[in-house]
Amino acid sequence: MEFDLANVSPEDRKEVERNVFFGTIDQLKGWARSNSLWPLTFGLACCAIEMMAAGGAHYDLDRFGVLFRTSPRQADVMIVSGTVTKKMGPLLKRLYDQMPEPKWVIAMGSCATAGGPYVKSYSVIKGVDQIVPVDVYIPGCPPNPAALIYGINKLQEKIRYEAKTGKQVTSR
Amino acid sequence: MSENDNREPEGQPEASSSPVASEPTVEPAQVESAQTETAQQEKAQTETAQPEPATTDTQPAAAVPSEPEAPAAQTEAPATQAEAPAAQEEAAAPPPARRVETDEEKAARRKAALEAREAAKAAAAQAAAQAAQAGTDGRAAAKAGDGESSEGEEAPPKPPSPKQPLLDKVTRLLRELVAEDAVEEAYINEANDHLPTLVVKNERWLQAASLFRNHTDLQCSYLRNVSGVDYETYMEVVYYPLNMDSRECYCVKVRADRELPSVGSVTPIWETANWNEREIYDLLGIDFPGHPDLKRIMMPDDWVGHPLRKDYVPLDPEV
Amino acid sequence: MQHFWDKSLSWGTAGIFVAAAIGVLAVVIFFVTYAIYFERKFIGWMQYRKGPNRTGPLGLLQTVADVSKLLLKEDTIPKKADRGLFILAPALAFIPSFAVLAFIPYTLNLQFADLNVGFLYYIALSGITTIAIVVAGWASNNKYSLLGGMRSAAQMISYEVPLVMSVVGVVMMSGSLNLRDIVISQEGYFWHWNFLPQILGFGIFLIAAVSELNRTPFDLPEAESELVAGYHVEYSGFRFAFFMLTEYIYVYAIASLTTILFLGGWNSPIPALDFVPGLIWFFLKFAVIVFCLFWIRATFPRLRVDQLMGLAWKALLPLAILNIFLTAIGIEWIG
Amino acid sequence: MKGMLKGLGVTLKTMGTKKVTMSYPDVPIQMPDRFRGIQYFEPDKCIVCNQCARICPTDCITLTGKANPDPEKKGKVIDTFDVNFEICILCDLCTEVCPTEAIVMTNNFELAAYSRDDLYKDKQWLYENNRNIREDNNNIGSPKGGAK
Amino acid sequence: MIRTEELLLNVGPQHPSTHGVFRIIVKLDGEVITEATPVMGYLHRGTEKLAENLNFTQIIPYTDRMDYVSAMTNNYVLCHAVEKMMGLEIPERAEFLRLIVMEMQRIASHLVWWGTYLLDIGAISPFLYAFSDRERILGLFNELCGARLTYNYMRVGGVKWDAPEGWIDRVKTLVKDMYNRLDEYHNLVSGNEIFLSRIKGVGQYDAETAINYGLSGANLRCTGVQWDLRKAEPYSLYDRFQFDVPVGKNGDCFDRYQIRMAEIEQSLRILDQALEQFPGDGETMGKVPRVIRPPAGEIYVRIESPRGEIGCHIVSKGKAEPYRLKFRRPSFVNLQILPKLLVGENMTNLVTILGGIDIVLGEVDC
Repeated sequence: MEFDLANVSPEDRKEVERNVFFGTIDQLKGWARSNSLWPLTFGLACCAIEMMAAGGAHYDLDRFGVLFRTSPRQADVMIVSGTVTKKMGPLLKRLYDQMPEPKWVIAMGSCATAGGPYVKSYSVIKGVDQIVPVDVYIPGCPPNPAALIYGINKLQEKIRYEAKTGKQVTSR
Repeated sequence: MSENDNREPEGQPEASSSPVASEPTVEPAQVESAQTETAQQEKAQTETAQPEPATTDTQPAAAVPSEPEAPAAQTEAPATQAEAPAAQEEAAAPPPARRVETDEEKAARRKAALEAREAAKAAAAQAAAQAAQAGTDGRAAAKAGDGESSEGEEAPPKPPSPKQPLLDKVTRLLRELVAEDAVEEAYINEANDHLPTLVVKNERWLQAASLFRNHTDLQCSYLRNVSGVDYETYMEVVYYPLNMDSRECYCVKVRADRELPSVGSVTPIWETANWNEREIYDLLGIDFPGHPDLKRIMMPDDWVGHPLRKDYVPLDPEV
Repeated sequence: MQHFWDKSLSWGTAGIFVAAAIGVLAVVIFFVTYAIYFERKFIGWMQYRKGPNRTGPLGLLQTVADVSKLLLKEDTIPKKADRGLFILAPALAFIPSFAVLAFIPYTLNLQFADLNVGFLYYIALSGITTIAIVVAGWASNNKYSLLGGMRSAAQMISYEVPLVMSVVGVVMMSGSLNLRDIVISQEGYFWHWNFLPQILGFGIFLIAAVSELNRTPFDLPEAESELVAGYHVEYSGFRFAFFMLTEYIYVYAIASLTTILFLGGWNSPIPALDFVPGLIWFFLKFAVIVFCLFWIRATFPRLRVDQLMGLAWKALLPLAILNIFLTAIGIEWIG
Repeated sequence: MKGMLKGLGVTLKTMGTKKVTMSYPDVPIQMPDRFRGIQYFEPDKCIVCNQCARICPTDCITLTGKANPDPEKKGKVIDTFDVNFEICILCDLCTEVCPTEAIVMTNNFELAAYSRDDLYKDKQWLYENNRNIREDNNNIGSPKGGAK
Repeated sequence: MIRTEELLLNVGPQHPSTHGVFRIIVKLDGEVITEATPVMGYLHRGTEKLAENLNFTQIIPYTDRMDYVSAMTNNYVLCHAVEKMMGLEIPERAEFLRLIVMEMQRIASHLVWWGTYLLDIGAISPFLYAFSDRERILGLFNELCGARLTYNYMRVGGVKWDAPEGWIDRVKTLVKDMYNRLDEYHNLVSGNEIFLSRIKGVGQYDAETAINYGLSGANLRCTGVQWDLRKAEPYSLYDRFQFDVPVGKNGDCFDRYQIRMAEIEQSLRILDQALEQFPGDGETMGKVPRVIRPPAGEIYVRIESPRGEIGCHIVSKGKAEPYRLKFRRPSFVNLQILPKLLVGENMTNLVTILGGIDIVLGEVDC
């Protein structure tokens, strides 16, 4: 996330200078949003157990302000934790649509990322990014809670960075 | 299919992996050659396997009785039957011919161990045990080959299995109380704790099921498992009823036509069968007339095809 | 504050009232912020974990971040919802909850409005929130929220009866509905306070109060495991924040009421501690009540709907009536 | 009533006990040696035997060999070696079958990425992933090279 | 005239207390359920089809993902089936390790159930308590085989890893601590009157119904049927150890709760004995042919998983891949009784009953 001021094009620089005030507000936004990521309780398969374990006493997602909400209307981030089957796909999409903006998606585990062990199965969607846009991919089968926490931190970083610069983070 | 072939372990892993695994400093050239050989062999296999799946299926099953260590079997009918597929096998895959032998040797040793164990368990004479083993294998081979064959039933001597009386009893009951032709086959599945196994005629199955459930000598009130198997020439539904008091378990198979398979539903007899039958209907397409609510359970309602069938081709390979 | 009420309304007094109201609002919002924070902390500690500790020093800014995020969130109104009522409901829930705070006497002199019918005022206003919850459940046009709203209405109406009845004993002992007078009648140390002679009433009041607050073990209207999120299932962003705010303001109100009615308000418990100002005592007692609410939440499972109703009508109400009789007999015999 | 009070006692007691929460992002977690994070690959050891690719249940390993640049020696050396970590299920079978321990597990699990492409690990990446390598890769009981 | 309208409520697939992606459509009259139709298959991943193209070693990781709360028993049932077909001898040390991890897994699985069940009923702390203790067990598994949930630990013929240095002692300490923890659990909720009133007499059925529906595990034993495959048809080394099979008599949620809690205690008892008798030395992998190729034939083996009878039906044609692999999944069979139990119950009891059956969706849908 290196950001070199010298390389910024003049238009961008003008934009940056004009937006000093709004820039700080955006940063505040980024701070608030990144520190209060409420995921939707959306357990699909094995990864859901690790997600629960991450909420457990040893890893305690509550430390990061991550509070599981059961209603999609009050959630900010959807942690797709497990295999998404073709039967589940439309429902997942609907849940995503029910979430209010701004919203993010974490694909937890290899099933959600690309189909994982079930990549050759007839009934599994090969990657949840075919249905909803995904912000962070966490590999592992299932990723251990620490890896999930790392992924959440990575998402927080992304939110802050995007709020600060107004740019999309796509890769590293 | 090509992807799967990549790790098709049939025959070749011994060739490529055994020297590598035991001594890591093996010369790579050897490995390479083994690999190319592997590839050829695989190709040959798939070529033969594709058009005639039935023949390839009989190969391993039939290969077992043709071993030198099963003398009792050789005199019997299965041996003659086995010779043909064995020849086929050799014709189908010429390169691994040598290796097939080693494999057979291994299988033989394995089988010897198995037999020894079982013999000890049954406390029966070694020869008798072997005969029994051969008998079972013969039937398995016959079953794998074609369901109609009855030669396995008469040819070998009765195995002295501890569960044999049980099998006789249930066969007798079925023949007496249901119909003379209700039992198509009856044998003991030695490997599976001498499980009495019966093949019941499809039309008689509902009567037989209520007999299993209600007859005072059977009283199988608990249905352990229902599975469906696609044997490519026919469909089979396998039931495992259990009597919880005497702990007697049976395996009952019902065969159905492959094209329009249909087996009477036992849901009114055992509630357990309800979802199991729906699952089999969903995944294998076997119809269960008499089922209260036969619809898809696993796949979406608008799904086309029955995924667990051997000839299932997914409509949409990728989403 | 009291003498401002006696004056005629002028711009000056009106300004003072507005300023005071803003002050109360600030206090209340501060309380809610840190009630939520401490709730998460305490419950965390009771479960071998640490609770929020990364947003701001010791996680103190956690709720600030949560609230700001909720305010910045997209405001969704479901297409099938009854738009007018959907928007009205959070406001309808919040306004009475804030209004009930006006009459609470913190110390002998610190009180915003000295109402003669103080307790009845609370009951009357808090009833409006019940309507708001039903409205929210109805307007969302969601079956879960409707169930939540109906449960909530049934529950709050049922529990208001024992709540009021349990306080009758206190009112009889002090001879007034005015909250300040009730505290004054408990003048003295902890053996003078109402919770000892009115132990039955105190118990009933606590149970009914927890139920009025929709908190565990009576959190059926928003029972997560059954009704997803209950009446506010369709609410997002700041409208949801309003419901949360309402809920915690009622915690504030109920904790204050308990302190006043049964725990002697600003009085110190033993003579040796008289030097501590009354306001501190008030807030200590208040904090203990709030802590107990958290503690109960961390421990208890939830009741079932039919058991809940049974408890209200078959157990609490008869006991409350019994309490009134006992109080009457006590007053008659002992004086 | 007694049961409820007992329960309240338990929670109150717990409030005073030591908390088990780890402060993970601040203090790194030390995983046990056998932990499966992501593979480390050493090209020099690889003899291009293809066993890892064959045993992989999801076919996430692809590799190609080329002729040994040193004309003295026979055989092949590894040319490309890719692990599609998207679908790797960390079953550990590849490291188990590898006859030369060219592919070994490491304990690194912090692998979350913003894009799926980042999860496609090539030879270079896997070679540089040389921290926390599993020390005891050999499973004592299994027969040498067998049963795989 | 008052006309009540039936409310059609769709619970799930994303619902906090369906334990995954299970959906149940209920018809409500007020808050009373008049009809319930379960819909599943949202997690159907086609494991059985995939297995037909994989060899047996490769299938083991897939069994982990079926019943992901008790992966060890799933590993075992597959390995056990193949071993039985091939007539393999398992070294004693390997068998002991298997038994120890299976019993630990049973405890871990019951802890997950206990935590989530209480969460369904509205108490939040038990969930955290259970998970913090489960974390210790998972930590030990992590040391043993390098994964926390999907172990891929057992192999046909033995186990992959021998116990590391000091591991057995750490399990011993764990077992000792677990007895105390269990007491604390009972103090926390088992006596709570609210909890008892929620589960006593709820979801009741008798032994005959249970058998007719093919229930197994605690769901069957709560009706008083003494049927635990560890005792009834001993496998592994279970016939060497002393333990009881807890049974109930009323067949309600309370009995199921009691039985599962008692089973944790019995598992600890088995662990106590197994750790005591653990052989100091020995192989962890038996003599296994290079390629695992069971002889042609078929087999059905069953063991007692934490959820009930898990069975594995293999049809082999003598190849390295199974011709047909079918698992009898206890959750799937146990769940069948749900629609029957729900009719006439209060909406709130839906979660009590569903939770009491103890299902894992990965296993239901396979």
